[in-house]
Amino acid sequence: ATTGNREKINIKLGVNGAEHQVWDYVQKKLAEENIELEIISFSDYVRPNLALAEGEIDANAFQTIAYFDQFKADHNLDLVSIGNTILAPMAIYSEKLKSLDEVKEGDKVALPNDATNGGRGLILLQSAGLITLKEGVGLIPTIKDVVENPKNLELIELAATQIPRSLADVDIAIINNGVAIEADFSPTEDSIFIEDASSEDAKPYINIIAVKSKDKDKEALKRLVEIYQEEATKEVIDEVYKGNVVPAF
Amino acid sequence: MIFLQQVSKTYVSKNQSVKALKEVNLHVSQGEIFGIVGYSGAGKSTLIRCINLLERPTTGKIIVDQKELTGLSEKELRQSRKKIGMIFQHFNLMKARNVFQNIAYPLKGSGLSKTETETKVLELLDLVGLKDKVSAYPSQLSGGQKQRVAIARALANDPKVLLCDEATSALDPQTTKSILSLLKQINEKLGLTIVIITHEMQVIKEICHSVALMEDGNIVECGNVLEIFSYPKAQITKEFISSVFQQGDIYKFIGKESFINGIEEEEMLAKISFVGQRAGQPFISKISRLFKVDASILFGNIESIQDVAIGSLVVKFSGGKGNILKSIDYLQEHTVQVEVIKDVRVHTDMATQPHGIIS
Amino acid sequence: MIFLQQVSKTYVSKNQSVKALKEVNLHVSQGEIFGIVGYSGAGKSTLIRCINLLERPTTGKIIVDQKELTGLSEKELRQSRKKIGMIFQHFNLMKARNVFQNIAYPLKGSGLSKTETETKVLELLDLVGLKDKVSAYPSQLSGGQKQRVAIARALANDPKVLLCDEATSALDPQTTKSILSLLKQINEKLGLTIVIITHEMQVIKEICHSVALMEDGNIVECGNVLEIFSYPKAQITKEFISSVFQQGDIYKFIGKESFINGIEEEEMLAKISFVGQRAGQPFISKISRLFKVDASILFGNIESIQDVAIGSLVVKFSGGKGNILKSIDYLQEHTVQVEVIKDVRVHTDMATQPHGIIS
Amino acid sequence: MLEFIQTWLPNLMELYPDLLKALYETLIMVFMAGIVSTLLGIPIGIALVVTRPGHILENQIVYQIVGKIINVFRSIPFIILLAAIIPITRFIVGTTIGIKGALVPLVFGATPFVARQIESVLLDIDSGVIEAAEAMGSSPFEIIYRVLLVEGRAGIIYALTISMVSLIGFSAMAGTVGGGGLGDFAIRYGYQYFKTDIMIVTIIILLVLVNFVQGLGEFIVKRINH
Amino acid sequence: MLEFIQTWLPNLMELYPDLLKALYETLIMVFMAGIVSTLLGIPIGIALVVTRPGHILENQIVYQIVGKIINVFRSIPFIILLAAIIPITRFIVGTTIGIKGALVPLVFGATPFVARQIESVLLDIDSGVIEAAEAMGSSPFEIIYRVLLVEGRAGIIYALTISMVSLIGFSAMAGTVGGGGLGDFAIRYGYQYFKTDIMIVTIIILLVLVNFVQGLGEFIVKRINH
Ligand SMILES: Nc1ncnc2c1ncn2[C@@H]1O[C@H](COP(=O)(O)OP(=O)(O)OP(=O)(O)O)[C@@H](O)[C@H]1O
Ligand SMILES: Nc1ncnc2c1ncn2[C@@H]1O[C@H](COP(=O)(O)OP(=O)(O)OP(=O)(O)O)[C@@H](O)[C@H]1O
Ligand SMILES: [Mg+2]
Ligand SMILES: [Mg+2]
Repeated sequence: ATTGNREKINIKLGVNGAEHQVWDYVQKKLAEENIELEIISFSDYVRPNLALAEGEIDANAFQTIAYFDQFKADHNLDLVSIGNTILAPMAIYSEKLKSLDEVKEGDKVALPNDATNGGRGLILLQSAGLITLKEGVGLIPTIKDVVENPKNLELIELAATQIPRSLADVDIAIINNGVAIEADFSPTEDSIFIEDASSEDAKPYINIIAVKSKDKDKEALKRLVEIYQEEATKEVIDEVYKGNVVPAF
Repeated sequence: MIFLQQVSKTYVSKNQSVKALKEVNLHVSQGEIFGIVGYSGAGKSTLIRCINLLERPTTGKIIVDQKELTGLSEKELRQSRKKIGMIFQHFNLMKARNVFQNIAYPLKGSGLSKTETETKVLELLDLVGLKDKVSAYPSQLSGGQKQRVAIARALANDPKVLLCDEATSALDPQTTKSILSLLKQINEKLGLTIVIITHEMQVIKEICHSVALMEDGNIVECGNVLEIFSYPKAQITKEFISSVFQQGDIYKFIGKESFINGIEEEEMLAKISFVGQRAGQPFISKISRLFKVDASILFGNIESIQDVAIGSLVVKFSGGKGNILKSIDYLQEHTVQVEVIKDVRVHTDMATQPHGIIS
Repeated sequence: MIFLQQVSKTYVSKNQSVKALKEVNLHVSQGEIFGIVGYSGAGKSTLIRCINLLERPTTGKIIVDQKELTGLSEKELRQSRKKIGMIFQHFNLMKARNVFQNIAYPLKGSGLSKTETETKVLELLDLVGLKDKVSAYPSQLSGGQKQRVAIARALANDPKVLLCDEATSALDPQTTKSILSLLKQINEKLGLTIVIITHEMQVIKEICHSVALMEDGNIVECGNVLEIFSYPKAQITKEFISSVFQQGDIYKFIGKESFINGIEEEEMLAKISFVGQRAGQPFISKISRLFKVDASILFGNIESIQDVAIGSLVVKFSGGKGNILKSIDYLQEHTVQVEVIKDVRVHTDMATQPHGIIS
Repeated sequence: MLEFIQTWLPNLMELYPDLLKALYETLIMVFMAGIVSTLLGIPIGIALVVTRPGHILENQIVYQIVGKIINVFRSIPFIILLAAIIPITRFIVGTTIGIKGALVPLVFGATPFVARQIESVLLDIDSGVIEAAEAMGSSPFEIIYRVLLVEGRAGIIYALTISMVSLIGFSAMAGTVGGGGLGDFAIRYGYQYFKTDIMIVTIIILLVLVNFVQGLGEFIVKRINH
Repeated sequence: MLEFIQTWLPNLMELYPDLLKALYETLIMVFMAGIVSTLLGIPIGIALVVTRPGHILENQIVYQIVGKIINVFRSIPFIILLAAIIPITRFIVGTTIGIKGALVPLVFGATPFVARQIESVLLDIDSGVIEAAEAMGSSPFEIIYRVLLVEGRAGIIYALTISMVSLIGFSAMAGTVGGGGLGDFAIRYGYQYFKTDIMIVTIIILLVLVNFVQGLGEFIVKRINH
């Protein structure tokens, strides 16, 4: 679907940073089709959705399905996902322990303090068998939803990017994928426990590209998704993330 | 021009309250130079600050130029204040403005053009002798220089009333004199009414028409300068006047051993006082010839207070008991007051044998 | 006690530099009360501030109590300063401390106990007449009250040297007198050396032993007070002295129409001056009898400067040409100076016929 | 040189244009928000002084209300403020993202700060001088304009210097709404992406900026204080 | 009452204990960091004043160095500061997380602020008074202790008030390292979890706190200024 002399179109895409290199590639490809992709970086997880709903940006790509659904419900927003991007498995790291078996009574656990990563971290702890969450709590639980904590772990909420820095002060830490990579960890190699990318459980954590419902058929946005989901992009993703992030399309 | 009616002012602070003014009444006529004297802490600054309502009196009315200031709106009060110049005890110059700008401050809005303002300011600076400091800042001025800038500023707006709180206290006698004659000149030419607080009786003597004496928040005596200097009533008035005649010294002088011993048998020490024309009479010559007495002047002062001579002398009479008594009678007949200080003839002193008033 | 050697001070600021002191030399002896007078801006404050090195002189040496302050370490300088009290022209009281605390400030570290400090402070407050203001803050004091607190503070540490920059300029004559006698008393009892800047010649006259006259950054005359008052040399000295004798007024007085007209044919107006013992002589009586002249005293002043009489009188002589001339000769023979002001007999005036010195 | 950069600042070459952009964004934000918050903060600071008891426009009500409002804005964490004033932001600049969207919250954050600083400067002006102006019949407006602001000008410059430096700090949070700027750049690359070389370079640039502002302020103060 | 809370503040009942805990954390952080940064900031502020040209301990080198260091800390965004001083934090309090871990960065953030505020207060003290103390033979230390700090005390209290209010703002960022506190609570529940009632209640509590600090400061100043 390449038409050479189309009128120049401008798309504003809100991101949360980590995927810049991949998006730079997409931006280049789109430019060839006279679509100008303007990437706007946000440093939190709230504004990109609100800005999208308010029409300040045309699309965003920073969140998981789980977070997106919850957010839409909470705010009653008319947004839809028009395509998957990647899956970045979250993992548990430790400086002191070699495996989760060594977790002792009262150990300190660091987990991200933002809603989306924090909730995901709790579910990860549950799948590691360390805690139990309230029945039917959904995809974004909070510490309040922990009903069983047999080892009396001390759950410490820190800014996601702070966790690698404070790793020495805790026993185990949950670090989301992007942060771990930036902090020079290789999630697949350095972690002591990692989300299973292929399991059903991981589905809600696939990242998506979101737009306003009325825009979902816009040609330029469609092209955006199409280009992202090309094989060539996959290679870029593999190259950039060295296998620590899995393309989810 | 200025009326204060039953004005009182009480400062209230945590630990105590100070009655700085106690139901003061005062009247200053148009074109008058009115002096206020009194001990430190008597309430002089408070009084003068009440006149332009910088200090709101606790009770009482203040009328300046037919307007009751205590009843005016803020705006009217400001209008009235523009015609009341004030020189502060602590100068209150603006540190961020230089001499020129300080003096030009009140001229803004007076409708003068820039060159007119400049001329005016330079003229004023010339009057107070500070032309070379036109662009100096207050921090670069000596105490007296600051005071002169404050004087120039107060005069800038051609006020009708000038309030001076110790306007010359930091100035040397020459500068004081030139400032005073400047004030007097403006007073005479333009009918400027001046209220002046001072502790220098010299200043009162030289330019004031009337004077009020304050003590402890009250005006204890008030009236024409000449009258008050000639016939003071209140104790404090006498003290202040004696300061200008330096008669406090008389008693110190007399108290000296050497001095007492200087008075011999058949001699007498007396203070003779006279006001006005009497000074022109050669009374010492007269009694010297008439009664063959010798009169040596030991100490004293004859001054002109606003062009009328007034004075007192401490004189040692010798020449025989009878002659001295006759001389004294002669003097008293000619309206010269005689007060005997020490009379060796009869071994009494002033306290037991008063002649005339004690001044 | 205090030596200033070739001390000069230049203030440099952006737009200009001011030579406030020009190679000044000064010596104040132990136990002396030394006065400094001069016009506003002459450099008096700068000079006194150089003595305790508050102002570092641009060049020159300063020696106080055998120590060259300009060569001391910071610490030694502080030690020396503790024995140099200072009273500032602008008081410089600490606003956050009340009267008691201000005076007690220098006593800290002097080894006094709390009750001793208290006794001392109350004693000082009593001396300056402010016992009732012990817990008032500077903002609640009148100008003169602030100055008295500053005086008490300067005396608190029993200094050896006291530097006073216009210490009594805001005080009424009575308070001034009591402060001066307090200073004199301490000076006599404890040998305190005092340097005092003032513009009141009265103050010099009353307590100073020596005096320096400053003009434009120079000391133009300096010496014993009595000598300088009797035989002033520099023009500025004469002006300052005349201020205390109020002789500036003489010429104003004489200038009046009424006055000139009062002088008739065969009369003469003259100023007669005398120093010391001469005052005790009944010279007017003498000439009145000897030469049959009448002498009316129109104006004048006879004072005691540190217990020596000194004075001058304006006298109108009448009684015939020859007699008057003989009288004058007689007076001059008896070391009384005579200066003819107006001589109606021969229609000349002072300027063309000077007798004696012009003072 | 190039070698040095490649060895010690491996990411700098690549991110160099972004760094320049961030510098530009910071300058714009600080400059614009600085001007606006100065223009708003000075009058508010003046109001806080002249309406207090015993001052030239004593007015207990205004004094209390202005003081309270200032406190409200100073006590709300910046990020919450940012969210809370979104409607105001959109109303004023038409958007809530980018530099424009960052400006409004920056102004809201900096103005109360400027106001309190100005207040504390003006409170120190000698009451005698104000009295002298009153005695000369100056109106409250004149006293503000020709006495307070003139006598306090050195202090005001100094206060504004402190405020501008704080504003540079505030602007770091502008990244939240996509305003960018050096602070956000440092946080992003230095804190979030662990690119220490970028962080250090950015901080050095920030330092130069802060020292420039501070130096400029002190220079002006020195010029004013003869 | 209960009904009112259930209707209008649906989340309050549930989060009530957490709110109390957050309040407690804020109080602890502000109190502790406040004390330490005051104790550090005052001497630094004094140093900035007394070493400047013409002052009692004139020392160009110290003045420049202290000034520059202060500027360094003031220009670094707080969150970067937090990361940059991790080794120092760990060295001083043994951990980088929790209230303890938040205290060190808070102190590093607030101290330069306090110092500049103190500086601007002390610069305003009448030079005549300092001169009087010098003339009385006071040592520089005595002048600092018995003149600057005494004459400036009203201004110092006021500056500390401003600083403490700013510190309350700073403490909102303590959440990053798990320090908690009201600011973090408001951000978390109000901003991230959209529990508006909690956000409003938290902000009100912050407001009360700020107004209390400000009021206390003004009360003390009034007591001091007779
Ligand atoms: N800091 C300064 N900067 C510039 N010039 C100054 C400074 N201080 C004083 N001067 C100037 O130096 C000269 C001498 O000042 P000084 O204060 O010593 O005078 P003074 O004799 O004490 O006068 P006064 O009797 O008026 O107090 C004056 O012309 C004054 O303007
Ligand atoms: N703000 C104030 N608060 C409390 N008391 C005050 C205040 N201002 C003045 N006083 C007191 O009121 C009295 C009168 O003060 P005022 O300043 O009028 O005296 P003054 O006659 O001008 O004295 P001076 O000649 O010393 O200047 C003094 O006892 C003083 O302590
Ligand atoms: Mg007074
Ligand atoms: Mg002087």
